[in-house]
Amino acid sequence: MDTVLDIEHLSTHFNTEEGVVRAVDDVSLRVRQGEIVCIVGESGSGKSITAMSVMGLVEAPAGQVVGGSIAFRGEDLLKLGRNELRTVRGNEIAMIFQEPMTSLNPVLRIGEQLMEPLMEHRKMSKKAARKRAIELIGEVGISRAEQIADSYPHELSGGMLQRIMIAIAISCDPKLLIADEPTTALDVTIQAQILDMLRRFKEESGMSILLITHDLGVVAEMADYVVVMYAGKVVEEGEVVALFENPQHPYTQGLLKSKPIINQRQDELYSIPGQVPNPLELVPSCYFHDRCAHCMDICRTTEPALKETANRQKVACWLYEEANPHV
Amino acid sequence: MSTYITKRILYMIIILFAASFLIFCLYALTPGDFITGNIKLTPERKAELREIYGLNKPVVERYAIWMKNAFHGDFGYSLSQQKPVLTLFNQYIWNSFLLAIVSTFLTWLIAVVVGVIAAYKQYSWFDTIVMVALFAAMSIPSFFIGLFLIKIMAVDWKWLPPGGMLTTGSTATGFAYVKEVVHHMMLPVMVMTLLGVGSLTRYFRSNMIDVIKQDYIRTARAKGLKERKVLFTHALRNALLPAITLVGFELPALFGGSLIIEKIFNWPGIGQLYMQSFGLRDYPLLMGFTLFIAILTVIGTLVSDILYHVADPRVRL
Amino acid sequence: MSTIHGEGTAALPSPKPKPVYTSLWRQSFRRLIKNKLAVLGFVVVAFMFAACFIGPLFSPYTDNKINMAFMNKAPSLKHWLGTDALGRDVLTRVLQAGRISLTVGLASMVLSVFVGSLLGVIAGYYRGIADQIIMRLADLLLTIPSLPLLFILGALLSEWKVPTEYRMYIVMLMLSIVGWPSLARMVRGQMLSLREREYMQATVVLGLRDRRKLFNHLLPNLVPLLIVIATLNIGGAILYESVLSYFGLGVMAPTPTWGNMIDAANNMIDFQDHPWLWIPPGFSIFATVIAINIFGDGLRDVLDPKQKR
Amino acid sequence: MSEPKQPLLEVNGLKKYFPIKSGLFGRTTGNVKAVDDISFTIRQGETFGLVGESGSGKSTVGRTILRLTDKTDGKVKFKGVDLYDLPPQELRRLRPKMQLIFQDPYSSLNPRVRIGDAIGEALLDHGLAPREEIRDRVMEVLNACGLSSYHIDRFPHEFSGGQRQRVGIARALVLNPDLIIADEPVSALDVSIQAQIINLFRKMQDTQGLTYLFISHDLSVVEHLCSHIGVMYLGSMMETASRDELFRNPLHPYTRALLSAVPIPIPKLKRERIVLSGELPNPADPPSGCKFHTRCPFAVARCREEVPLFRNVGNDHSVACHLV
Repeated sequence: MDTVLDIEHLSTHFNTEEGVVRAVDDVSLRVRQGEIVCIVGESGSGKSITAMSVMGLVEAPAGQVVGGSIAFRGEDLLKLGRNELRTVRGNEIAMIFQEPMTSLNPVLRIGEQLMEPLMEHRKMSKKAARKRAIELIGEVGISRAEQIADSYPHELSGGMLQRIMIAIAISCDPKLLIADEPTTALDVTIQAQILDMLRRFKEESGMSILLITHDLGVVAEMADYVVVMYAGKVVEEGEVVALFENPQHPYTQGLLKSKPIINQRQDELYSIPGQVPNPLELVPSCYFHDRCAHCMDICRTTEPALKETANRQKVACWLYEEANPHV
Repeated sequence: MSTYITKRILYMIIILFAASFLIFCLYALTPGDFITGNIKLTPERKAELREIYGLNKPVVERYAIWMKNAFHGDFGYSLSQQKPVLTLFNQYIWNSFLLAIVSTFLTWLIAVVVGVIAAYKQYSWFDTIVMVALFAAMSIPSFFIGLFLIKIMAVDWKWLPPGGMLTTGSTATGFAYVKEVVHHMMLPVMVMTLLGVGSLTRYFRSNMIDVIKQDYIRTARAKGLKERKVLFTHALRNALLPAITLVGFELPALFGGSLIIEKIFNWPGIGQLYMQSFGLRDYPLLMGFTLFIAILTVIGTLVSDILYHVADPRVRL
Repeated sequence: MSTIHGEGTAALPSPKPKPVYTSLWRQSFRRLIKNKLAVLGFVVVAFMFAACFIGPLFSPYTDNKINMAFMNKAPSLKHWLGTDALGRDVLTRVLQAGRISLTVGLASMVLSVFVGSLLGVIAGYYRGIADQIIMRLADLLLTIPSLPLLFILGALLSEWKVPTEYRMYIVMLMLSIVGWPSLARMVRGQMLSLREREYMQATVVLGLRDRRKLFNHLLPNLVPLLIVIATLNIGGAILYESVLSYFGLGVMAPTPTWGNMIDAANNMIDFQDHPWLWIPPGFSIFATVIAINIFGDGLRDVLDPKQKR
Repeated sequence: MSEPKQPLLEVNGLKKYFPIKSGLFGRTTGNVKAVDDISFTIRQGETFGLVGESGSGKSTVGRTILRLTDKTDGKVKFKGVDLYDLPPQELRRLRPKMQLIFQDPYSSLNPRVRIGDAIGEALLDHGLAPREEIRDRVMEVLNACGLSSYHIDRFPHEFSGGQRQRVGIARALVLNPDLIIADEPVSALDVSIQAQIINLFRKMQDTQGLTYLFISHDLSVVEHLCSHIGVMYLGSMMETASRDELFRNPLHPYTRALLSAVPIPIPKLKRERIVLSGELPNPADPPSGCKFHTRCPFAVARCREEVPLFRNVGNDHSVACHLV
């Protein structure tokens, strides 16, 4: 399989009043063609900022990509000029967001918003763009497409708006779709529809999807490959079945155990103690050490590197470090 | 929609009645009137005139008469000018309107352009300078800046005429007339624009800053649209929308502000007429003017409401 | 892998306890002093107050004495801002006038904020008939244009021959009559929005007493807005006072205010040839009000970020 | 099975309609029937889970029970007393016995009140503890909720979301309530924090014998925590049963669809799925007959015309569906 997106050592920092937040800290990941890669993590893990960095949408001047490379089909996006990047955005890489209700412009009609990327990237005429826009509305499973094209966002439900967002995203046949928590704001029954649709489009067009979510259920349903992030770092990655069956990092293990599962009742849930560290107070260490049941001395002082442990499964944890005398 | 408007209009009428009564009482309360103040009249003549103008009747009765006449389009008779108030209004108001229209146009133009740029470059030095300049514009007493500019630009440098609408004794017609009026308008328009531009620009700037942070702007950028398009199609429309309501509020404010500006620049408008009549205690005129602004205020509020609902698709019918 | 059993939550290894518990007030203050422009504004306001209230004490020309030998002198080393037609030192007069102008601005702010917030709180908290009456009254007053209203009130003062030394107090009153309605409206709006906050619903569920709801929960959240409004209101009041006094309807000579000093400009000769008589008071107004506005805006940024306008 | 316990909360035919103002804001043209004739009973010590998607009216049920908004019709009995019959002062005195835990731990704490005061003030106002003991009581409850005594003088903004939710729970628990209504208490929290809070709910029930009305959209959380479950759709109750019964034998097509739509964190799991078509209908204009018929894969003509009765089908299992 070809690599579509190859992120190497990406670091994105934010300057805040209290100090520098290393939101994304030396993150590498790869998305191959036709593959769904999920980034899982809790709030503050840096998963969304990673996606924003790929799109070049990190809010300057506070946020800044400070290092690494983002190769999209062999070309480093970080080296592109503003205009060149713009021709990639919405064209070869498209993105959908968490809040469909606020992600569409309230004063423009649905049709206009769908036509924009077609006219921008495909140089379509207004008429052709409108025709294609109406087709697209049909393709994402909305009936009465003409009528919907002429309506405003507030007239549609959240689920419909997310379909429209998907229609906008796939309008230029992107090679990569980045979906940032696309179903978090939606009800479960609508979530199921949207996930089905994303999978179908992937199958039909062969595009790759980088799916960002906090929901392990969604990951299990969608992903081919999973990247687990914690406090701006990748702590574990691997193919979905292997990772769910044999999680190696204590954080991944805890996360999987702490989620209640339907029809698998437990008396008490496992829970990871404590909370995510303050991003301003991080010192070189395993950032998970103060919540970890296996914390060793070395974990408090030295950062573990991401090492391959099994076929395509990598983990950043001192427990698996062969050189580590404590194991 | 129609029930709402009916309700609003009804409330508006009640408020107007109350306001008119209050206005009437205020002026009626003031001891001394045009006749008392006129030293040329004998006491007998004064009493006679009072009788004629109904000034010796009780306040409520005089109010009733005033209102009754007002409904017939008769807002009273100016004692000092010996003309019906309405005629005088018609004679002066268009001059005021000219100033108002031109300065409003300039104010909005400057406010939108500067507000958008400042918002886009938030926290830059340009933005900081603009902000301080806007505060300055909001902090000058209108009469003082008027006097100051007359002193500098008209008296010292002799660039512009110090006041009036035409040069004294001018008989210019046609294009020459227009030119002369424009020349005389410059200073008052400058001052009126300066006074209005501060709050309006700040309003646009903060609207625009809010809008730029919205999710749909991020979407527009993610679509790969040109930055110009993101700003002017996606952001500006949303930022301008709430400003539409201001149109209604601008109306009364403009004529209200004309009192000082027209007085300072000796501009033959309705505000100057008011100030003149004020010295002479010409109550029918004063009441007429005050009521006129009150009516504009009420109508302006209503218009704002309606405009807002017409313009925003989210609340449109 | 072993599992620690799920109880791990009880004793949270919380981050080290911070030394001070920072209230929002302290936080706001820290952010305010980082805003250089706002600090500058505050310094200028403080300077104006200090100059006007303390300055004249150090002036050799305090006593309003008429000195015919020094009539209408241009600014010099001896008289920094020159002298007026009666030979009085203009700088000293500007500072003395500032006392009155600042006092009037401050006092009428206090009055209108007191009346406006009291009525606004009553209307917004108790709703019902009180709300109706207060807001209708506010609507009514807002319908009547404020300048003509102030003018006619000013004229009343003259007709009733109110002694000049009392006029200052009545001007304060007049300005608060014009000022309170919009204030009450703002406060009421804020109260209505605060009432709907979830933490206010929590006070209902907890069954707290009305007094506690109002004084411990609502008012502390209203005060920031009030501080901002009050600050900006002083500037507005100073401007209005100057207009009134300039037109001879506010505080009148011999009590000097910045507004009635600019009255000198109504005299053609003084206007053209003795600009030091009327330009300094104008600039004093300008400097004070702009400083207040900038400081008030800085306050708004830290105290009430949502109410930008 | 032990003998049936005392009912603590009885909700009978509860209705809450919100008027729709026409177009702009003129007259009332219709009603959003947020809660439309809901009945259920919660017995002492039970945890009743109220499940539904957005717009189902589940949160409104909780708020109407607590009289945070007025009901349109129906009865709410707490310990046999109809709450809507109580005069304000008596209601206020009863309030400590029924507490609410909010969804959003950020907006439910007053930013200008120290958490010690936020927790202790109700004790003071109801005279439940002498003034000098209040601080101790607050520290005690803070510790019980997994916070530390030294947190007592801090302000809400100094806490993380999970910690704030603990404060919210402590604020309710300090009053020794009989009933706690929890409105989506964990849905704003991260997974690892969710588990902590769910365990805390459990622990408190065990130690204090609490009764919960647990409102949530997350079936897996509800299954974990609740002994009885009610499923709502568009303001109506579709199905109620004990947890075991409901998960073993879901009868209503909506319940079944809901269950099958929850993503399960087991990759490549093959399971039968009922995918619902379409969107939630406009609650201001709900479908005729069975409200679910527009999305129901099994709907027949009768469902369009006739409102199904909510009836007990045995085993304390009630359902509103013609096909059962």
